[in-house]
Order: sequence, then structure tokens, then C-alpha cells
Amino acid sequence: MNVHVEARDVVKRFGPTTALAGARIAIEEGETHALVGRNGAGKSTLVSILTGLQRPDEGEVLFSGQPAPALADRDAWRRRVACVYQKSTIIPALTVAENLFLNRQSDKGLINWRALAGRAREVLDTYEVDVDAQALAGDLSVEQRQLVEIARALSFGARFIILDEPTARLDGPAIERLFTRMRSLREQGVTVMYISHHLDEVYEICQSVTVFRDARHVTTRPVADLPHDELVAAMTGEATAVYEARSRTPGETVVLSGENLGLAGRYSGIDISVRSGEVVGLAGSASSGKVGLAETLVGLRRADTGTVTINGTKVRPGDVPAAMKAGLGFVPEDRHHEGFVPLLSVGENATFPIARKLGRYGLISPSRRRDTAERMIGSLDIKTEGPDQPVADLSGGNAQKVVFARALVDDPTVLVVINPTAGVDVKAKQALLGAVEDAVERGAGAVLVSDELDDLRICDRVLVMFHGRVVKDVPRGWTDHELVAVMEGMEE
Amino acid sequence: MTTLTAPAPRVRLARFRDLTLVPVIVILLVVGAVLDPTFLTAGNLTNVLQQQAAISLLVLAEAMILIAGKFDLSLESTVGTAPAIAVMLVVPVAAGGFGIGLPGALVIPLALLIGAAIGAFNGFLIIRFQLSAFIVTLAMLIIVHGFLQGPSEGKTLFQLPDSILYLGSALWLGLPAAIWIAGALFAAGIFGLGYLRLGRSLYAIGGNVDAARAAGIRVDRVLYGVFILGGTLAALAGILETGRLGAIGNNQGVGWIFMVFAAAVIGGVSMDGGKGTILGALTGVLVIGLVQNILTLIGVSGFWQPVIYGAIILIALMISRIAGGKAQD
Amino acid sequence: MTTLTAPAPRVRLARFRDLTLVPVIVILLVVGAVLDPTFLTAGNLTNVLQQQAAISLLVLAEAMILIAGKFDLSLESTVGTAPAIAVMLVVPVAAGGFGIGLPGALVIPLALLIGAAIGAFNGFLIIRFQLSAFIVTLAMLIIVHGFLQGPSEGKTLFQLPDSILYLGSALWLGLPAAIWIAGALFAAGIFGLGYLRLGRSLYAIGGNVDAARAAGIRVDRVLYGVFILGGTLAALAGILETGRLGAIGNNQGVGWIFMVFAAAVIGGVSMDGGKGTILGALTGVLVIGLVQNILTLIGVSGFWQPVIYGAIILIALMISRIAGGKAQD
Amino acid sequence: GTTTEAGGGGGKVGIDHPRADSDFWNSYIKYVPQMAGELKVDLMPATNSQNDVAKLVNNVQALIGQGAKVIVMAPQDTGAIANTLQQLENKKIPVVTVDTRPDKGNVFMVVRADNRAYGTKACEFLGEKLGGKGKVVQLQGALSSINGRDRSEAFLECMKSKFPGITVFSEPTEWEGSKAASMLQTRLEQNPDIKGIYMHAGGVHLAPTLQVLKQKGLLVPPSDPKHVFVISNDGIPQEFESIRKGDIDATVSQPADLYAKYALFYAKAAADGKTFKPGPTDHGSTIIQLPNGLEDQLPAPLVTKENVDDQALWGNQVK
Ligand SMILES: Nc1ncnc2c1ncn2[C@@H]1O[C@H](COP(=O)(O)OP(=O)(O)OP(=O)(O)O)[C@@H](O)[C@H]1O
Ligand SMILES: Nc1ncnc2c1ncn2[C@@H]1O[C@H](COP(=O)(O)OP(=O)(O)OP(=O)(O)O)[C@@H](O)[C@H]1O
Ligand SMILES: [Mg+2]
Ligand SMILES: [Mg+2]
Repeated sequence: MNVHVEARDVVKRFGPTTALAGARIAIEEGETHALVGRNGAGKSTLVSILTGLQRPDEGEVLFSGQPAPALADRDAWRRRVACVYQKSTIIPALTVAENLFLNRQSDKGLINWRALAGRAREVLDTYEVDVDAQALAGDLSVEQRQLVEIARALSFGARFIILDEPTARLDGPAIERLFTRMRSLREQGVTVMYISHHLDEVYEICQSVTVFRDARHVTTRPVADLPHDELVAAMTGEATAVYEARSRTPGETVVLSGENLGLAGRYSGIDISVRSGEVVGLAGSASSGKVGLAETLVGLRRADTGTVTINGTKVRPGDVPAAMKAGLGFVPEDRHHEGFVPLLSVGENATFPIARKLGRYGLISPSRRRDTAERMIGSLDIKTEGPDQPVADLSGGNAQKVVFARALVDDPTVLVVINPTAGVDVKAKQALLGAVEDAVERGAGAVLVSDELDDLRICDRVLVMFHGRVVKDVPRGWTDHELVAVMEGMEE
Repeated sequence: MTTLTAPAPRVRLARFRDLTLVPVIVILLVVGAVLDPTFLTAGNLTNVLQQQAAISLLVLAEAMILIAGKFDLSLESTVGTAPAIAVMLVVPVAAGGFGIGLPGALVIPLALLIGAAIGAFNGFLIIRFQLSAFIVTLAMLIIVHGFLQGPSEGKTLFQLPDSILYLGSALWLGLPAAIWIAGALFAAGIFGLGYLRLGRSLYAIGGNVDAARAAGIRVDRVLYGVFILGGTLAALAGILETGRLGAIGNNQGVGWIFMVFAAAVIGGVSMDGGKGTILGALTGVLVIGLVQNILTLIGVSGFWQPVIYGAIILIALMISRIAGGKAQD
Repeated sequence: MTTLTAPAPRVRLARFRDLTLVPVIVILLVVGAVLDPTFLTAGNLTNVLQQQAAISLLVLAEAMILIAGKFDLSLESTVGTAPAIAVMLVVPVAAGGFGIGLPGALVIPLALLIGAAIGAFNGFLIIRFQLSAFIVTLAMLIIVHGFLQGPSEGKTLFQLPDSILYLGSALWLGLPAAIWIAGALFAAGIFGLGYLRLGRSLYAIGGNVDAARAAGIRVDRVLYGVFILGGTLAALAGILETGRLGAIGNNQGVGWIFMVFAAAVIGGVSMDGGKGTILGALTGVLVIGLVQNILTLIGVSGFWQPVIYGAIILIALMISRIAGGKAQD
Repeated sequence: GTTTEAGGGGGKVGIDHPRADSDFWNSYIKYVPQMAGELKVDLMPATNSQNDVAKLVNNVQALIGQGAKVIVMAPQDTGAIANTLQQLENKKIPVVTVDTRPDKGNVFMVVRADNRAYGTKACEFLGEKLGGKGKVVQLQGALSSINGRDRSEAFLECMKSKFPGITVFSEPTEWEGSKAASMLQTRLEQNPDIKGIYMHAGGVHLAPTLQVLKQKGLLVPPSDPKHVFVISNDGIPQEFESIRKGDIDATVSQPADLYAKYALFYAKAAADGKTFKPGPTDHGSTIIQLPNGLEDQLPAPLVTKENVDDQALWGNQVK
């Protein structure tokens, strides 16, 4: 077999940060090749170099042994490689159809909008994306956007496709559909580079795997030759045990409760109560309303009916500060949207909720902020130059940890986390789930919303939602199959 | 997968989002007709269109630049300077020229070229040096106006070649040529930004420049083009205004830029880029023109006129906000 | 994970990012000293500071508003209108007043109150109705100025209560009071935006308003506060200017807003919100003031002055771009 | 001027005011309805072009649309109304311009005082007071305004020819008090021996100038050797007040009342079909022939401490 894509001795620096230090990768023609590594290992940086968005400081990229085209020649790059980037490249003000065919709305001359919508519908149908082609992309949910991006990358017909964490925001069935699609592409001889922090996915669809650590290439091997724990060890540089969910006995006090909550079009008639020392999961397939419900609990949304009580205080609907004052900490669904202020430092982002405790008379003591931030950086293992680095410069997973730090910094008695481990590496995931469990052991009650069954294992019980209603309260000890069946509405 | 609400109404709403000012225009027409009998005559409405023709070209230019996510304040200075320098290159020293004496027929191409050059220089500073568009074009607003004031020493140029007067003063099929020209250019703009790949790329660039680059759009080249086109349109606006007024004063175009932004923004063009349409910008121009005309006709006291004028803009803004249903930015 | 070099230099660099205009200031001081012997005298530099005191308060206000991600054009109109209305409430009809005859000692609190009210009204329209800040404050710029022109019928107010003249003309410890006031307010601004919870929340709101809301910041309340503070500072600027000029003309403050934006932006405040410092904005004011002073001293021809002035702003922009090392917006 | 022919007609007079933000024009605007009443002119509601010639053109179009038979205007940009004047001529609508003289296009009558004469008077006054030597500052209006330019050029030409020993610093203030104060302050810092100031517009320049002089301790009586001689322009009441107090020394009174009166007088005459010839008039002025019409040059007296209480001065008739 031939090497289809190769990067040699690539060095890429961003100011004082070296994102890639002589990294290399070689991908055989027709294989699905995984690239794994911890957050900040340089994976996305390599992607931007392999797709011609950034010039490596040193090193070269070869396609089928030929040097890569000039950076300015975008068309040549696009013939060689299509990509779903980790950062969204959807343009919110344009329709889905136009996003799908951006800069290729027509071959030449006029755009025929009707035909374009037709072509878009075809693409969406082919990849089973149930989205209106005429809708504005900005009105889509996060995962709908992700699906549109995937459909767009696949629709190019390029012989080489890069998928940078495509599944971080997808639920089970959507991931399955994506894999079906990828398998059929492989049968057609398409080469794929696949980046994910879900290592089981690597085993499911990839033939070989490259591991990066600390901006360097560590190993490349057929997946069959690399058992799970060795893979993790290669990524982390040390042996790491599988995460073990802890068991505990929930207390008696109800710290968070919602009565008769309803929001038109999203969910209705929800009663939920979370005790101290308890983790309650919220599961459901897409559009089940679980995120909407969680966002109502924290005050990001105002419910049409019902009340939310935190630690005995009735919280004014839609009032985040009031909820936080009552003892809430939370991780929102979309870190870019609601999670952090990109230009501000790690330290500042992590300490906003406790700003009033960092000094008297409305003052913030920079040294106390630094101390607190450094503690959070340590406990969550955030890879950063220090508390003063802007969050915008962090890798995706590390930015997520900053959001987590913000949720935990005030020692919340109620914790609501939505898809908390999206885009977070194996080890960090353990740290984050551990952090939730730590908080709960300290007496907090937690709500965990997730599409990932693994995350839900730490829950004492899982509320499964379907079409806006809680259909079942599943206690610990479920199997994947059972839970999925309930989520799909196949069992009542 | 997801349950979607019926897609049809959403689409229709999006289409009409350009037209949120139409109710405002209707109200203005009715109010104007009630307040003054002259208002709804063909003659008066033609006057309104002719008066707005030149400034509307600036709105067209600014709308494109804003949609592409940039900013150009210097357009207003180009309105005076481009035709003035072109004229000075052509007329003799006695008429205020440089004494170079290029042929009079060249004056329009020269003016357009000067406009394009100003646009290109703006583009160069902003794109090449990655400077803030606001402040670069603010400095250029001052500099370009200085290039009118300096050579003319503050004097009005009134001995102009006939060629530069023609477009702004001729009648074609009974209507001022300026109206035809502005109409044609707006049609081209609506069409170009609606149906051409190049036009659509402005939305992509303004909406998410990284995504646009990733999609293979030659961002820098397109932005250069937009600035150059903007400068050229401003020069053309200057030519039309010169023909309408019959001379080039030192203040030609000065103070227009605020109204240009007002027209574009109440017409739905976002200051943040990527949003708005040329048709919407056109409705913005019409609203401003009608308001000014009505205030003139009813002869509000000059002292209080600004208050009424500003208040009407605010009300138009609210109506279009309510009709459009979305927060503005 | 990444290989890190020592973190120290980055931190230090970030600190100096506010000060990218310092080399420009140094160059201006040297050039000024070479060109004119008067330039570096204490008297002249004091004059520069005094002349910039009023406008610097507007820059302070606008910098805060820009950092919070909003926009206020109407500040320039408040500079004239707030003190003028306050004066008219106090002086007798013969002196151009309303004849209400409130006590003269109230004139400063009244002016500040009027400024605050204008700011609050801007905030109300922008926050409550989610209207575009640019266009709301543009309309308010026109309206507020109309509220000076209307009641005064365009006349300059010459007969002012002594209390309103005091701050702008007094000397404290040998320096004009205006310099002390502006200095103190800038110090407060630098401190507040650097070390106060409330001040830091402006950066969060301007940087990502949804994240700020999700972090528990009461966004609307803070924004109201910023607009009100902005209006109040503009009124104070008007009081200082009134004292310096000895009368309130109809044009007081008119045309300042461009210079205010120029100062803030070359000082490193971003038009997109969330970026910049008060110290940076202060250096911007100083650059503008020194340039104007040098141009006056060497007596460049009035006709060409704008060209030189604009060119110097562009050069300052480039130097600060190179010194700062980051693309601007 | 002499009335040579009386004819029928009459008709509505449309009037456009040039700006509402200066004391001089505001006095003029207030005189207009008063004089219209006295002269029984059928005046339409006035429009205001806010110092923008494009607005002026729009306003005139609207006035014509509403049936104006005569137009009174004060174009601050004297070139850019050429087309409008042509259109008005084609429609046989006579035009009276106030304060400025259009460069091109026919007018029925120009009513103005000679702005060049203002500059010359100021020059002669300062030149004599300073004894032909020393330094003076002129606070100019806007260089793009014809009046500002006329005053400025005449002042400079006169200084050059009659008082070559005097150095003149010209400061372009754009009619702004703030700029005037800053520039004067800076110039006095640089040249503490400045002994004379000519202000182009008392309305905007008076208060800032006094404020700067006061701050520098230069607001002293003429007997004091530190005295700076100040001559202003406009003739507003505050200037008279300052002359009486000895703060400034003189001003040129620009007759706002006569502008309004004779603008309407000639407008009514034009509507009635009367015509005029060059020559002296019955109100102490002279009509001169221009290439494109006639101009009634109204007197603009120099006001000093001697005649400041003359009740004929318009500045003494307003409150
Ligand atoms: N534009 C940039 N400016 C500064 N630093 C950057 C920039 N882009 C990436 N980096 C840094 O480069 C390193 C590698 O980042 P990269 O995004 O490639 O990581 P990754 O392996 O994709 O991580 P993740 O799994 O979290 O997505 C990180 O330390 C990051 O902070
Ligand atoms: N503002 C909105 N207006 C209309 N529909 C919306 C809005 N926001 C989200 N939706 C849609 O409502 C549905 C329910 O959303 P919600 O996020 O509560 O469910 P979910 O179970 O989290 O779904 P997912 O797993 O897809 O995020 C989603 O399909 C989403 O597209
Ligand atoms: Mg990544
Ligand atoms: Mg979801």
C-alpha cells in the first residue's frame, strides 16, 4: 500500500508555545487512521497544517509523495483534503444549504437557489441529517450544526477526509450513522484521519493509530496490536487505570428541585428532585429536552410553568446570578457560546463566580485570584502557561476544563453539568468526573446531562427523557443496552 | 435526529426580514400626503429620489463593506475629493486647476480611478497591515478631505468640464439620469449579492472569516475588491452630486457618513458583518429621504428640526425591530 | 500537552500591550522639542493637558462603553446640552434662561443629572428594546444637540453662574483644576477596570455576553451603569469645557466624537468589545493632544493641516501595531 | 437704488436660512418674521439648510414645489448653487441672496455687507493701535466658507501692504470656540509679546478669547502696557458689553436686522415686478453692478468705545 498523506518533522510555534515539535504522521491509502493524544497534544494544529490553513514553521506535507500545494492555492488543497474542523466553520447568518455549498453554490455564473436547496436536501438525505436546508444555520442546535459540517466534508468527494472530534457533540445513534457512512467510504477507497477522545471508537472503526504526546509523535501502530491500556499509557506517558465510579449513600436534604416545569416545544410536566450527596443523570436521545430542562434549572432559560428551588430558596426564573447565589455551579452545553470569555485569562474566567470573595469592597486581589486559579489549574490538570494566559489560546479540551473550574470554584452545593466531557481526553475525563464525585462527596447534589453512557455511570440514578417527558427513573446498575432502549422509546 | 417545526413559515419570514422598513415607508407616505398636498406629486417624489441618488450610492458601497465585516468612513471625503482632483487635472490654472490640462473627456474616468485608488489604499492598510478599519478610514477621511482643501485652498470649483456635469443633470426618458444610474446599480447590487458567488462570499467573510478562508474564498482579494468598489462608487456619487449642484464645494460630501450608516443600519445591515441585504439598505435610504422631504415641506423650525428628525429615526428603528423580531447589533 | 518556554516574558509583554503608544509619545516629544523651543516648556505642556482635559473624559467614558461591547456617539452632544440646560434652568430669561430660576449652586449637580439621564435613556433603548447601539446613539446625538439648539434658539449662553465656570478655570496647586480632575478620574478608571469586580465584568460582557451572563454577572444592570456613567462624564466634560471657554456655544462638543474614537482606538481599545485598557486610552488622548499642539506651534497652513494630522494618526497606528504585535480590530 | 417701474403680481416668498447655530444668523432668523410683518410680505414657512449646500438645493426644490414666486437664500457655498440658480432662472423665479454673492448664476439682488471690508477695517484698527509693528493673531472662521476667506484674505493683504512690520499668525478655528481657545493659548505661550487679536466671529470667539486672556493675566485696560488689542466681528450685544467694560476694543457690526429687512424688501419688490439700478440708495448704502446681478452693499460700521451706545446699532436693539 502507498502512503497517501505524510507530514514530516513538522514544527509549529505560537509565541512561546510549541504546539508541534518535529511531529510526523504517515497515513496509508484507503485506511482509517486514528490520531489520539491528550488535550493540547497538537492534533488540531496538525489538522490545520494538513489542510493548508497554516504554514508549518518547519517540516513538510506530502500528498501521495508530492509536495503539498502553495498555501494560496485553496482549490488545490480542497481537491486533496476535506475536513471537519474542531472549531465550527458554520456561518450562522447563512442557510444550511448555503453553508453546505459555501463558495461552490454554482459552477459558474448565477446561483440557482432552488436547485441549490435541492442539492442540499440530497446531501442531507444521503447522510441522513434531518435538518431543513432553508433554515438559518444559526438557528440549529449545536449537534445539528455538527451534522451539517460532517455532511459538508463528506460531500466533497475528496479522497482524503479529516474528522477532528466529530463525535464530541453527537449522541449514540448519530455516531452509529456516521460510522456506517465512514465504513462505506472506506470501501470506496477513501482515506480518513480520525481524531477522537473516545478510544473505543478508535477500536471500532480505525485500522491504525498514531499517538502524539507533548507535541511529538510517540508511536504508530495497527490498532489490533495496541491494547487499550497500552494506548492510554502511550498518550499519558504512564499507566492509567480505568475510571471506577464510586458508590455512596445520598443524604436526605433535597438541594435542588423543580416542580411541574414546562417549556413550550421542549418539555412539559417535569418534576425533579436532587438530594445532597446524589448524582442524578439526565439522558435522552436528541431533542428529548434534557438540555432544555437542565438550562432551565440553572436559570439560562425561563420556563413557561413551574418553579425551581435551590437549597430551599425559590429562584426567580431565568435569573442565573440568583441561582448561583443560592449555591449553584454549572457547566453549560456550548463552551464557546456560554462557557468562557476568550480574551480573558484562565484565572479570570475560572474565578468569575467568586469574584466577590476575592477581596473586600468590590476589589479583586490579583494575588488571591492567582492562587485560586493555580489551585484549580492543578486540581483539574489544565495545560496552560499559567493563570494569565487567555483562554482563546488553549486547546479545546483545556478550555472545557476552565469552564469546569468556573463551575466548581465556589464549592457549589448544587452542580449541573451538561455534556461536561465533550472533547476532553481520557485522563482529563477521569479528572472531571472525579471532580463531580468529589463535590458530591462533600455534600453537593449534582445533575449530569450527557450523551455518553460512560459518564452516566457515576450517577446514582438516571432520568430518561423522551419527547419532552421523563419516561423512566433508572437506578444504578443498568446496562448500555437497557438504557439505550429506554432512550429510544422502545421500552416504557 | 431532531423534530423540526414546519420549515415553510421560517423561510417566508427570512425573506421578509429585508423589508421590515416597508411599513415605515407606507406610514411616511400617508403622513406626508396628509401634511402637505405637494408631497405625493410625481414631481416631489422624483425630487426625493434625485436628492437621494448620490448618497444612496454611498449606502450601497457601505452596505457591501459592512456585510464583508469591515468599515469605511472615508467614503464621504471621496465624494468631494475624487471629482475635484479629476477636475483640477483637466481645467486650466485660471479655473483653479493644476495646469496639467488633460483632455476634458477624461474627467469621469479620472475621478473613478481616484476613487478606486483611495479604496485600494484603505484596503492595503487594513488588509496588509491588519490595522483597525475604523481608525484607518477615520484618518483617511481627514486626509482625503485635506486633499480637496489643500489644492483648492478652500475655494469652490465652478468652472467644470461639461462631461462631469452631464450625468448629474441630464434627464433620461423624463427622469433624472442619476435616478436611473442609482437604480441600475442597486439592481446590480441586489443581484450580485444575491446570486453571484462573489457576492455571497461577502456574507461568508463577514460571518466567519476563518470559515470563509477554509472554504477556499480568497478573503484578501475579495476585501480589496470591496474597498476598491466602495471608493469607485463614492467617486461616482461625487460625480452625480457635482452635476446636480453645478460646482464642487469644499464641503461636498462632508457629514454624509453618519446618514449613510443610519440608512444602512435601519435597513437591516449589521455593524458586525455578515448580515443584511442591499434591498434593505435601499429601504433605509428611502426612509431617510422621505423624512427629510416631509420635514422640509412642513417647514419645522430649524432649531427643533434635529429633534424631530432624530426621533423619527428612533421610531423607524423600533418599528423595524418589532417587524423584524430580532435583536439588532 | 505543549512544550513551554518560561512563562514570564509573555506576562510581561501582555502588561506592556497597553503602552504601545509610548514610543509614539516619545517621538512626538523629541520632534516637538526640535521644531519649537516653546514646546517642552512646562507652560506649554500644561496647556496641552488643560486643552485635552475635557475631551479626555469623553475618551474615558467611551473606552468603558467600548470595552463593555457597546457604543455611544451621543456623548459629544451631551457635552454642550447638559451644562446648557442646567444653566438655562438657573439663569433669568434675560440671560437666555427658562425663567425657572433654580438656585445657582445647583447648576453643576443639575448638569451631571442631565448627563446621567441621557445615558440612562440610551441604555434603556439599547438594553430594553435591544436596538443597535450605534444607530440609537446616532439618533440621540442629533436629538440631544437639538435640545441645546431648540431652547437656546442657537444663541451662545454668555451669562453663566460662577459655580459652573469654577472647575474649568480654577488653578489648584498651580495647575488647572481640570487636569487634576481628569487625572483623578483616569486613575480611578485604571484602578476600577483593573481591580474592581464591577470593572472586570465590563471585559467579560464585552468579550462574550452570554458567558458573562452564565457566569452570574448582571449584564443589563452593569450596562445601564456604564451608559449612565458615560453620560455623567460627558456632562462633567461639558462643565470643564464651559469653564475653559467662558460661555456655552451651540457647537460645544460638536465633532468631538471622531477624535474620541480615534484616541480610544489608537490607544488599543477594540471596537469589538472586551479589549483595551484605560491607560491605553489615556496614551491615545495624549498623542492626539501633542499632535495638535505641535501643528499649531509650527503653524502649518490651515489647508494642509488635516493631511498632516491624519497622516500622523496613521503612523501612530502603525507604530503601535508593530510595537503591540497583534492584528487590530 | 431707484424704483423705475411698478407692476402687478406679488406672490409667496420662500426663504431658506443657512444655519441655526450661530448668534449672528439666529438674530437674522428672528428678524425675518418681524420684518415680514412690517413689509407685509407673504412669507412661506422658512426652511433651514444647516450649512449644507446639498440641503439648500433640496429645500429650494421643495419651496418651488409649494409655489414660491421669489426665493431668499444665503448660500454658504457660493459655487455649488450654480445649477439651482439656473433652474430658478428657467422657471422665472427671482432670487435674493443674503450675505454671500454666488459665483455663477443670475440673482435679482445680493444683500450683504462687504466681508473684505471687515477684514480691512480690522487690519487698519489693529495696525494703528499697534503703531505698525508687533505680532497679531487672527482667529479665522472656516477656510471653506467664503466669508471667512474674504475676511482672512483682506486682513492679510492689508497687513502686508499697509503694516509690513506686523507679524500675523492665522489660526483656522472652523468657527469653533474650543479650537480658538486652544490655538490662542498655545500661540500666546509661544509668543508672549502678541499685542493684537482679530476674531472673525464674536459669537464663537469672544468668550474663549477673554477666558484665555484672563488666565494669562492679559485682560487689562488699554493704558496698561500689557494690554492686548482685540477687535471682533459681528456686533452682538455681548461684544458691545465687552467694549463698554474695556475687555475688547472694537467690533465690526454686521447688520443682521438690515440683512433681514432688505432681503425681504427686495424679495417683495421682485414679486411686484420692480427693478433696480446701480447707485446710492435711500438707506445709506450703494447698489453696485455684478456680472450676474446687483448687490446692495449695506453699511457695516466699526464700533468702538466712542459709538458703542448708538441705538441705531442692531446689537443695541436685541435683548
Ligand atoms: N492560535 C494559537 N495561539 C496560541 N496557542 C495556540 C494556538 N492554537 C493552538 N495553540 C496551542 O497549541 C497547543 C496545541 O493545540 P491543539 O489545538 O493542536 O491541541 P489538540 O491536540 O487539538 O487538543 P484538544 O484535544 O484539546 O483539541 C495548545 O497548547 C494550544 O494552547
Ligand atoms: N430557541 C429554540 N427555538 C426552537 N427550537 C429550539 C430552540 N433551541 C433548541 N431548539 C430545538 O429543540 C429541541 C430540544 O432541545 P433540547 O436541547 O432541550 O433537547 P436535547 O435532548 O438536549 O437534544 P440534543 O441532545 O439534540 O441537544 C432541539 O431539537 C433543538 O433543536
Ligand atoms: Mg483539538
Ligand atoms: Mg443537546
